[in-house]
Amino acid sequence: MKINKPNLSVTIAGVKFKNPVIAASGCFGYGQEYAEIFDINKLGGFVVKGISLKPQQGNKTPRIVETPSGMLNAIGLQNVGLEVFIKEKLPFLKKLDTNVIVNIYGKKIEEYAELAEKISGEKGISFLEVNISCPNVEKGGMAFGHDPEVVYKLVKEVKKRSKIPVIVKLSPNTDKITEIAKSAEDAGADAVSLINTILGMAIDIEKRKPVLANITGGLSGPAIKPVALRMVWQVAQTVKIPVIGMGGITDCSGALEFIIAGAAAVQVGTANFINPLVTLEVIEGIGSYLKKHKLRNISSLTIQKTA
Amino acid sequence: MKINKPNLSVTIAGVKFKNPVIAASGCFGYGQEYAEIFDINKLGGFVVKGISLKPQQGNKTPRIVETPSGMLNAIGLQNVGLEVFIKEKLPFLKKLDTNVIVNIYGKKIEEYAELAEKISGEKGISFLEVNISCPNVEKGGMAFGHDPEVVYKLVKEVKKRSKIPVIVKLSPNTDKITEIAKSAEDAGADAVSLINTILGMAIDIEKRKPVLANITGGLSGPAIKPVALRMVWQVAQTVKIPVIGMGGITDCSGALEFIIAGAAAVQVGTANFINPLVTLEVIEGIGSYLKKHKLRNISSLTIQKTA
Amino acid sequence: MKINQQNIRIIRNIALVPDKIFLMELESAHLSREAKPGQFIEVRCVQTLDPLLPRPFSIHDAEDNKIKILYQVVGEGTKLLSLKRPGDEISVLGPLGTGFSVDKKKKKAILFAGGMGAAPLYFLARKLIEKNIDVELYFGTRNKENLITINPFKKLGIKIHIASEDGSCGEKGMITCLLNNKVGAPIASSGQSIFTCGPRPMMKEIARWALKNNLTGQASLEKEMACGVGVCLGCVVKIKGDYKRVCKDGPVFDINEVDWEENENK
Amino acid sequence: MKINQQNIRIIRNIALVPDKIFLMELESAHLSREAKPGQFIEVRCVQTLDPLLPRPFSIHDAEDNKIKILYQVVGEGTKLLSLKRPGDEISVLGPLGTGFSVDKKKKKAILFAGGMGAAPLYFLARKLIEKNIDVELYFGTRNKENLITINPFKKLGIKIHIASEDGSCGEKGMITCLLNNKVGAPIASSGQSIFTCGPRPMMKEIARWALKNNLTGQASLEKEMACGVGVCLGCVVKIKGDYKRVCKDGPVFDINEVDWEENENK
Ligand SMILES: Cc1cc2nc3c(=O)[nH]c(=O)nc-3n(C[C@H](O)[C@H](O)[C@H](O)COP(=O)(O)OP(=O)(O)OC[C@H]3O[C@@H](n4cnc5c(N)ncnc54)[C@H](O)[C@@H]3O)c2cc1C
Ligand SMILES: Cc1cc2nc3c(=O)[nH]c(=O)nc-3n(C[C@H](O)[C@H](O)[C@H](O)COP(=O)(O)OP(=O)(O)OC[C@H]3O[C@@H](n4cnc5c(N)ncnc54)[C@H](O)[C@@H]3O)c2cc1C
Ligand SMILES: Cc1cc2nc3c(=O)[nH]c(=O)nc-3n(C[C@H](O)[C@H](O)[C@H](O)COP(=O)(O)O)c2cc1C
Ligand SMILES: Cc1cc2nc3c(=O)[nH]c(=O)nc-3n(C[C@H](O)[C@H](O)[C@H](O)COP(=O)(O)O)c2cc1C
Ligand code: FES
Ligand code: FES
Repeated sequence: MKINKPNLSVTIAGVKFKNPVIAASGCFGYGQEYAEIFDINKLGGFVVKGISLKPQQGNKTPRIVETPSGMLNAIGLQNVGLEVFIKEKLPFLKKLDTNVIVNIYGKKIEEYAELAEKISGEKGISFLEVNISCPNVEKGGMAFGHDPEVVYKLVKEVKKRSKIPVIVKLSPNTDKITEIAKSAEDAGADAVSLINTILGMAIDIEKRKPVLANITGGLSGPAIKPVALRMVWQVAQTVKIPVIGMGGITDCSGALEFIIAGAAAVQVGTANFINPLVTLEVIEGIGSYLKKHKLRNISSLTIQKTA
Repeated sequence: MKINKPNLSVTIAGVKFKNPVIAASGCFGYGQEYAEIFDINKLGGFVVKGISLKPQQGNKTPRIVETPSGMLNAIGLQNVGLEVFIKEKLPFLKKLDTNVIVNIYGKKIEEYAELAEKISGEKGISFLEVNISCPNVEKGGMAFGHDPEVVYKLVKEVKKRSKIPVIVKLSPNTDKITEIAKSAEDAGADAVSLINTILGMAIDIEKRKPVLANITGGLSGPAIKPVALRMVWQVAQTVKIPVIGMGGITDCSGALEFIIAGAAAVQVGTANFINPLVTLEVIEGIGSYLKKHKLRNISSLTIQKTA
Repeated sequence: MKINQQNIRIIRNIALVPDKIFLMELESAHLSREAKPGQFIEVRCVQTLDPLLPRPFSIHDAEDNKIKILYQVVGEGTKLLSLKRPGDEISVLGPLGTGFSVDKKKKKAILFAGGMGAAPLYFLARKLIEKNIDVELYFGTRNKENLITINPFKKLGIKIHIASEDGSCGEKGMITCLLNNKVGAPIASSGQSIFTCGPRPMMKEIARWALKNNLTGQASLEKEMACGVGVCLGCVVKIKGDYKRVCKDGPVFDINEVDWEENENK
Repeated sequence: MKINQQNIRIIRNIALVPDKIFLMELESAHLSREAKPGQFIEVRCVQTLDPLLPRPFSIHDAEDNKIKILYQVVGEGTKLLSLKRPGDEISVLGPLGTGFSVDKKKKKAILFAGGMGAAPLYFLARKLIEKNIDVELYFGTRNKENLITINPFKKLGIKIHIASEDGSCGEKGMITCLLNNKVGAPIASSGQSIFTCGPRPMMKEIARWALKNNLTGQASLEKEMACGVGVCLGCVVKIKGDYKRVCKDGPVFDINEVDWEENENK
């Protein structure tokens, strides 16, 4: 079998991606900054920073701290809000030749639903990605992502109001990751993506208090890859909808681990901060790997579900 | 205030430790190997490899794999079993001038209770440490550590049969870490220790299958420190019994983070593999820190519970 | 593209103060061409994954296909950097950020450097002089150890005022004392531009003095960073009540617009 | 204490085959004094936390307050090691493990080295000769690239048989062919000891041949390691049906007691 140019494209919920490499939310702004550094149209897609109905100031600083092979962030979802997003950010996004995914979050189900309706009414957006790691004010601040029933209701509502396919982004801070994924699937999610950051903390031993103004933050980066991979594997064994894997990918081999574990596509977050060209390198690396192993396409990589 | 020699000793459940530094279970064998490298009597204590009623072969290999700033292990609790432990390992342990803590695990509550009774009947052991990360065969293989009620029953039973104080070692693979800790406290645990390893996975992209024969394994080492610290902090805010913190400590400053977060003592696991003298360096470092900051003892380090 | 990610070669890495202050010279036609005073680069100290994040350093000078950084060893990353040798390659992203803006109408510039603040200000001083602007340097330091960082300014032949906390060089006291005493006080006039880089308390004092004297000026801020390009929102400071990104909107901000109180605790 | 954790100085780190095979010489009176053939050291390739675990390397030689390791670049750790320069310090734990045991009554020793198997066997060969035991080396390699690793054996003046998979040096074929063909076949007799280190399939073949010829022998095994001292139980292999630790009970085991089938998949 001779394969000159392996086919890197994947199709998720009827939407075609040039390749399975997507830049993750919160790690790629609204695309403009990295567009100054490389041609972002080469990506399979990217997810914009989480958008809420109203603009948010975010948390006090310090907001970030480095940890061994990782980092903690407590940005607090600072964002320009729906209105400014549509007016100021969307025009740039519409002109791109890659999949733009809009990450949304709210504190109530109705907020998510309203966001879904309004954003999906705009042109130039391929997917909504629903961030369910946020505290649910109606449920006393417990994160949406911890309760399969709430997730079901939330996704049902979002799906009802959205005109475009919906990815549900799962939080790893639960021992029910497969149940949550199943709830999302049952409620009609077109895909799930995981993992969001893992709740962590760092202490400044000189000041003898937490480093982050917010006390705790979300751990991301290569440190979490083994945990992310395990969860992606578990979820891929459980649901039939496509799974988008992420958490600690810094190179092609990390991306391949997720794909082999069952991910239809991958997202790259923190690694952009270390090397803005990482996504391109991953795309190229996957191509070479397929070629070397004489594989025709991405999906032929996945190991059997029963393995 | 002049402090020449800061007091590093701590007392947990009436048992005095020379210093708050304990080598963690599974990372220090039965003490003999590291005794060939340094004077292990300098430690606050050490925890022996988990003991079960019957000897266990453990998992197939590969059992370990390195990950960014961490490692996965799936040893499968290979151990010599209770009888051989008492006959062959205990005589060495009895002669030591440091706290020996015996880590136990079973697949049923009764197994734990029997272990507790028999081991605590022997001389030379300061504590039992009950590993509740193990699959509970009576509950369909779900880990003991995921169910507050089961933990309550387990600890109650162990406490009833043990003649020495009991530490309950918590699994991080739960979203109810504080509830589990509270259950252990309510059932009479003398202390809790955390965290055990976080469930993770790695894939060999050339073979296209999981690296570990067991598919998944436990993540340990510096990568997990932020998560461990967050959980220790949460648990220290919740329970009144002493908390023994661990997860990714590789130096004095990491140990201090846990102590500041509320740990009465710390355990050091994976770091022994990188530097067998790490525990001594941590002990020394804590001494220098107290001196530099003119602090009299360990407990004065802890930040307020309400912080 | 103006911002580049490249592996570049270290030409020199000299200890100005052993184990403490280093001057590194790097080979890069791109950075040398594109860099503006006040901009910075992000440098990976290792190719492995710990320490993970790149470290930001001001561009100390840029000329002839080379750039320089002047840095102090404060932690693990800078320690690792200090061990690099000529010929080694390091991964560098830049030039980044919005640098100093120069108003050619103001014929005099006063530079206030504290500690390692000389790093970005030297490149600025050189460019100001090229534009025929008269430059004067106020330098504050804890002790005379840092004094070596102003040697290049001396070669520019500009007027230099020095204050040291321990009195080991120049006037004894904070640099801000020079603002009010006879020897050091700069003449406040609207024909002047003020530029400063240094510890936050120092810059805050200078801001207060500038405000009182109705002067405008620019301050270069520092903040812990991840991406360095404006996407992570990790490095924000309050500017006129809003969070702005030090890495993209700054690091140089209008000295009177920085909310100095808010950012006190870094 | 016999096992030491130390920072030791690199005396030399020479590429025998550029970017591939290196010989490193380290300064350590302790290791030089204590090391026995077949033992190994654990080396940290960085002082930072990634890669985290130390890497095991056989002691290739030990003499005059120095030890040598002979290593091949296969991944990140060995790559980092290959970049070290004379004067650099690295953190080393050792000597570790149970080495070869020498039966002085057996007056002839046959060494089978495959690939990098020469690493521990050279030190053994030297010690055997010191004990007036006659040494013969069988060396198998994929191509002639590795051939350089047997140069030190040549200097010992011993008899050497070579087989290469691509025929570029010695006989064409696996080293195990030499066991049966006229040119290479060692005369099986009870006066001989067998020692082997190399790829598992090769050692398995040798074990089969030894068993058939009623010979005893010792094999040095490899297995991924963490602690290197016997506490983590990560490096076990099946020996007579039980899991034994390569790092502590081995790396050298009785060739007939290793469960070669069980350990096939490393
Ligand atoms: C735009 C910008 C330009 C800079 N230019 C220079 C320069 O020209 N020369 C120079 O010596 N230093 C400069 N710095 C500071 C330099 O980036 C830090 O000293 C360096 O990142 C510390 O890395 P480390 O690993 O050695 O220390 P770490 O171990 O990471 O930290 C040691 C100490 O430094 C502090 N620190 C860490 N990162 C930063 C940071 N990004 N900003 C401020 N403090 C930090 C930490 O809070 C800690 O107290 C600049 C910082 C910024 C943001
Ligand atoms: C007791 C012992 C003695 C050894 N002596 C030598 C020697 O003298 N010279 C030499 O070149 N090599 C020796 N090795 C092998 C050497 O330890 C590995 O090649 C090295 O650890 C690889 O590290 P890396 O980071 O470069 O590769 P990695 O990126 O860690 O791995 C690259 C490849 O090497 C394999 N590998 C990793 N660690 C080990 C290991 N501990 N044992 C076997 N395979 C491994 C991996 O599975 C992978 O296929 C020895 C191994 C052991 C256990
Ligand atoms: C600075 C930062 C900001 C983030 N913001 C968001 C966000 O707004 N919405 C979201 O769903 N995830 C957010 N994430 C999570 C990432 O999208 C990703 O799930 C996580 O970082 C794990 O992937 P990584 O290890 O590749 O970074 C953020 C992560 C970081 C590091
Ligand atoms: C190889 C290995 C074996 C372990 N075995 C046990 C065990 O038998 N019982 C137990 O309670 N914990 C065991 N642990 C968990 C450690 O005691 C510790 O909780 C964990 O590794 C986190 O700490 P660390 O990051 O300092 O290693 C083991 C860990 C490792 C790495
Ligand atoms: S460092 Fe990421 S926005 Fe400034
Ligand atoms: S490497 Fe730990 S027991 Fe052998």
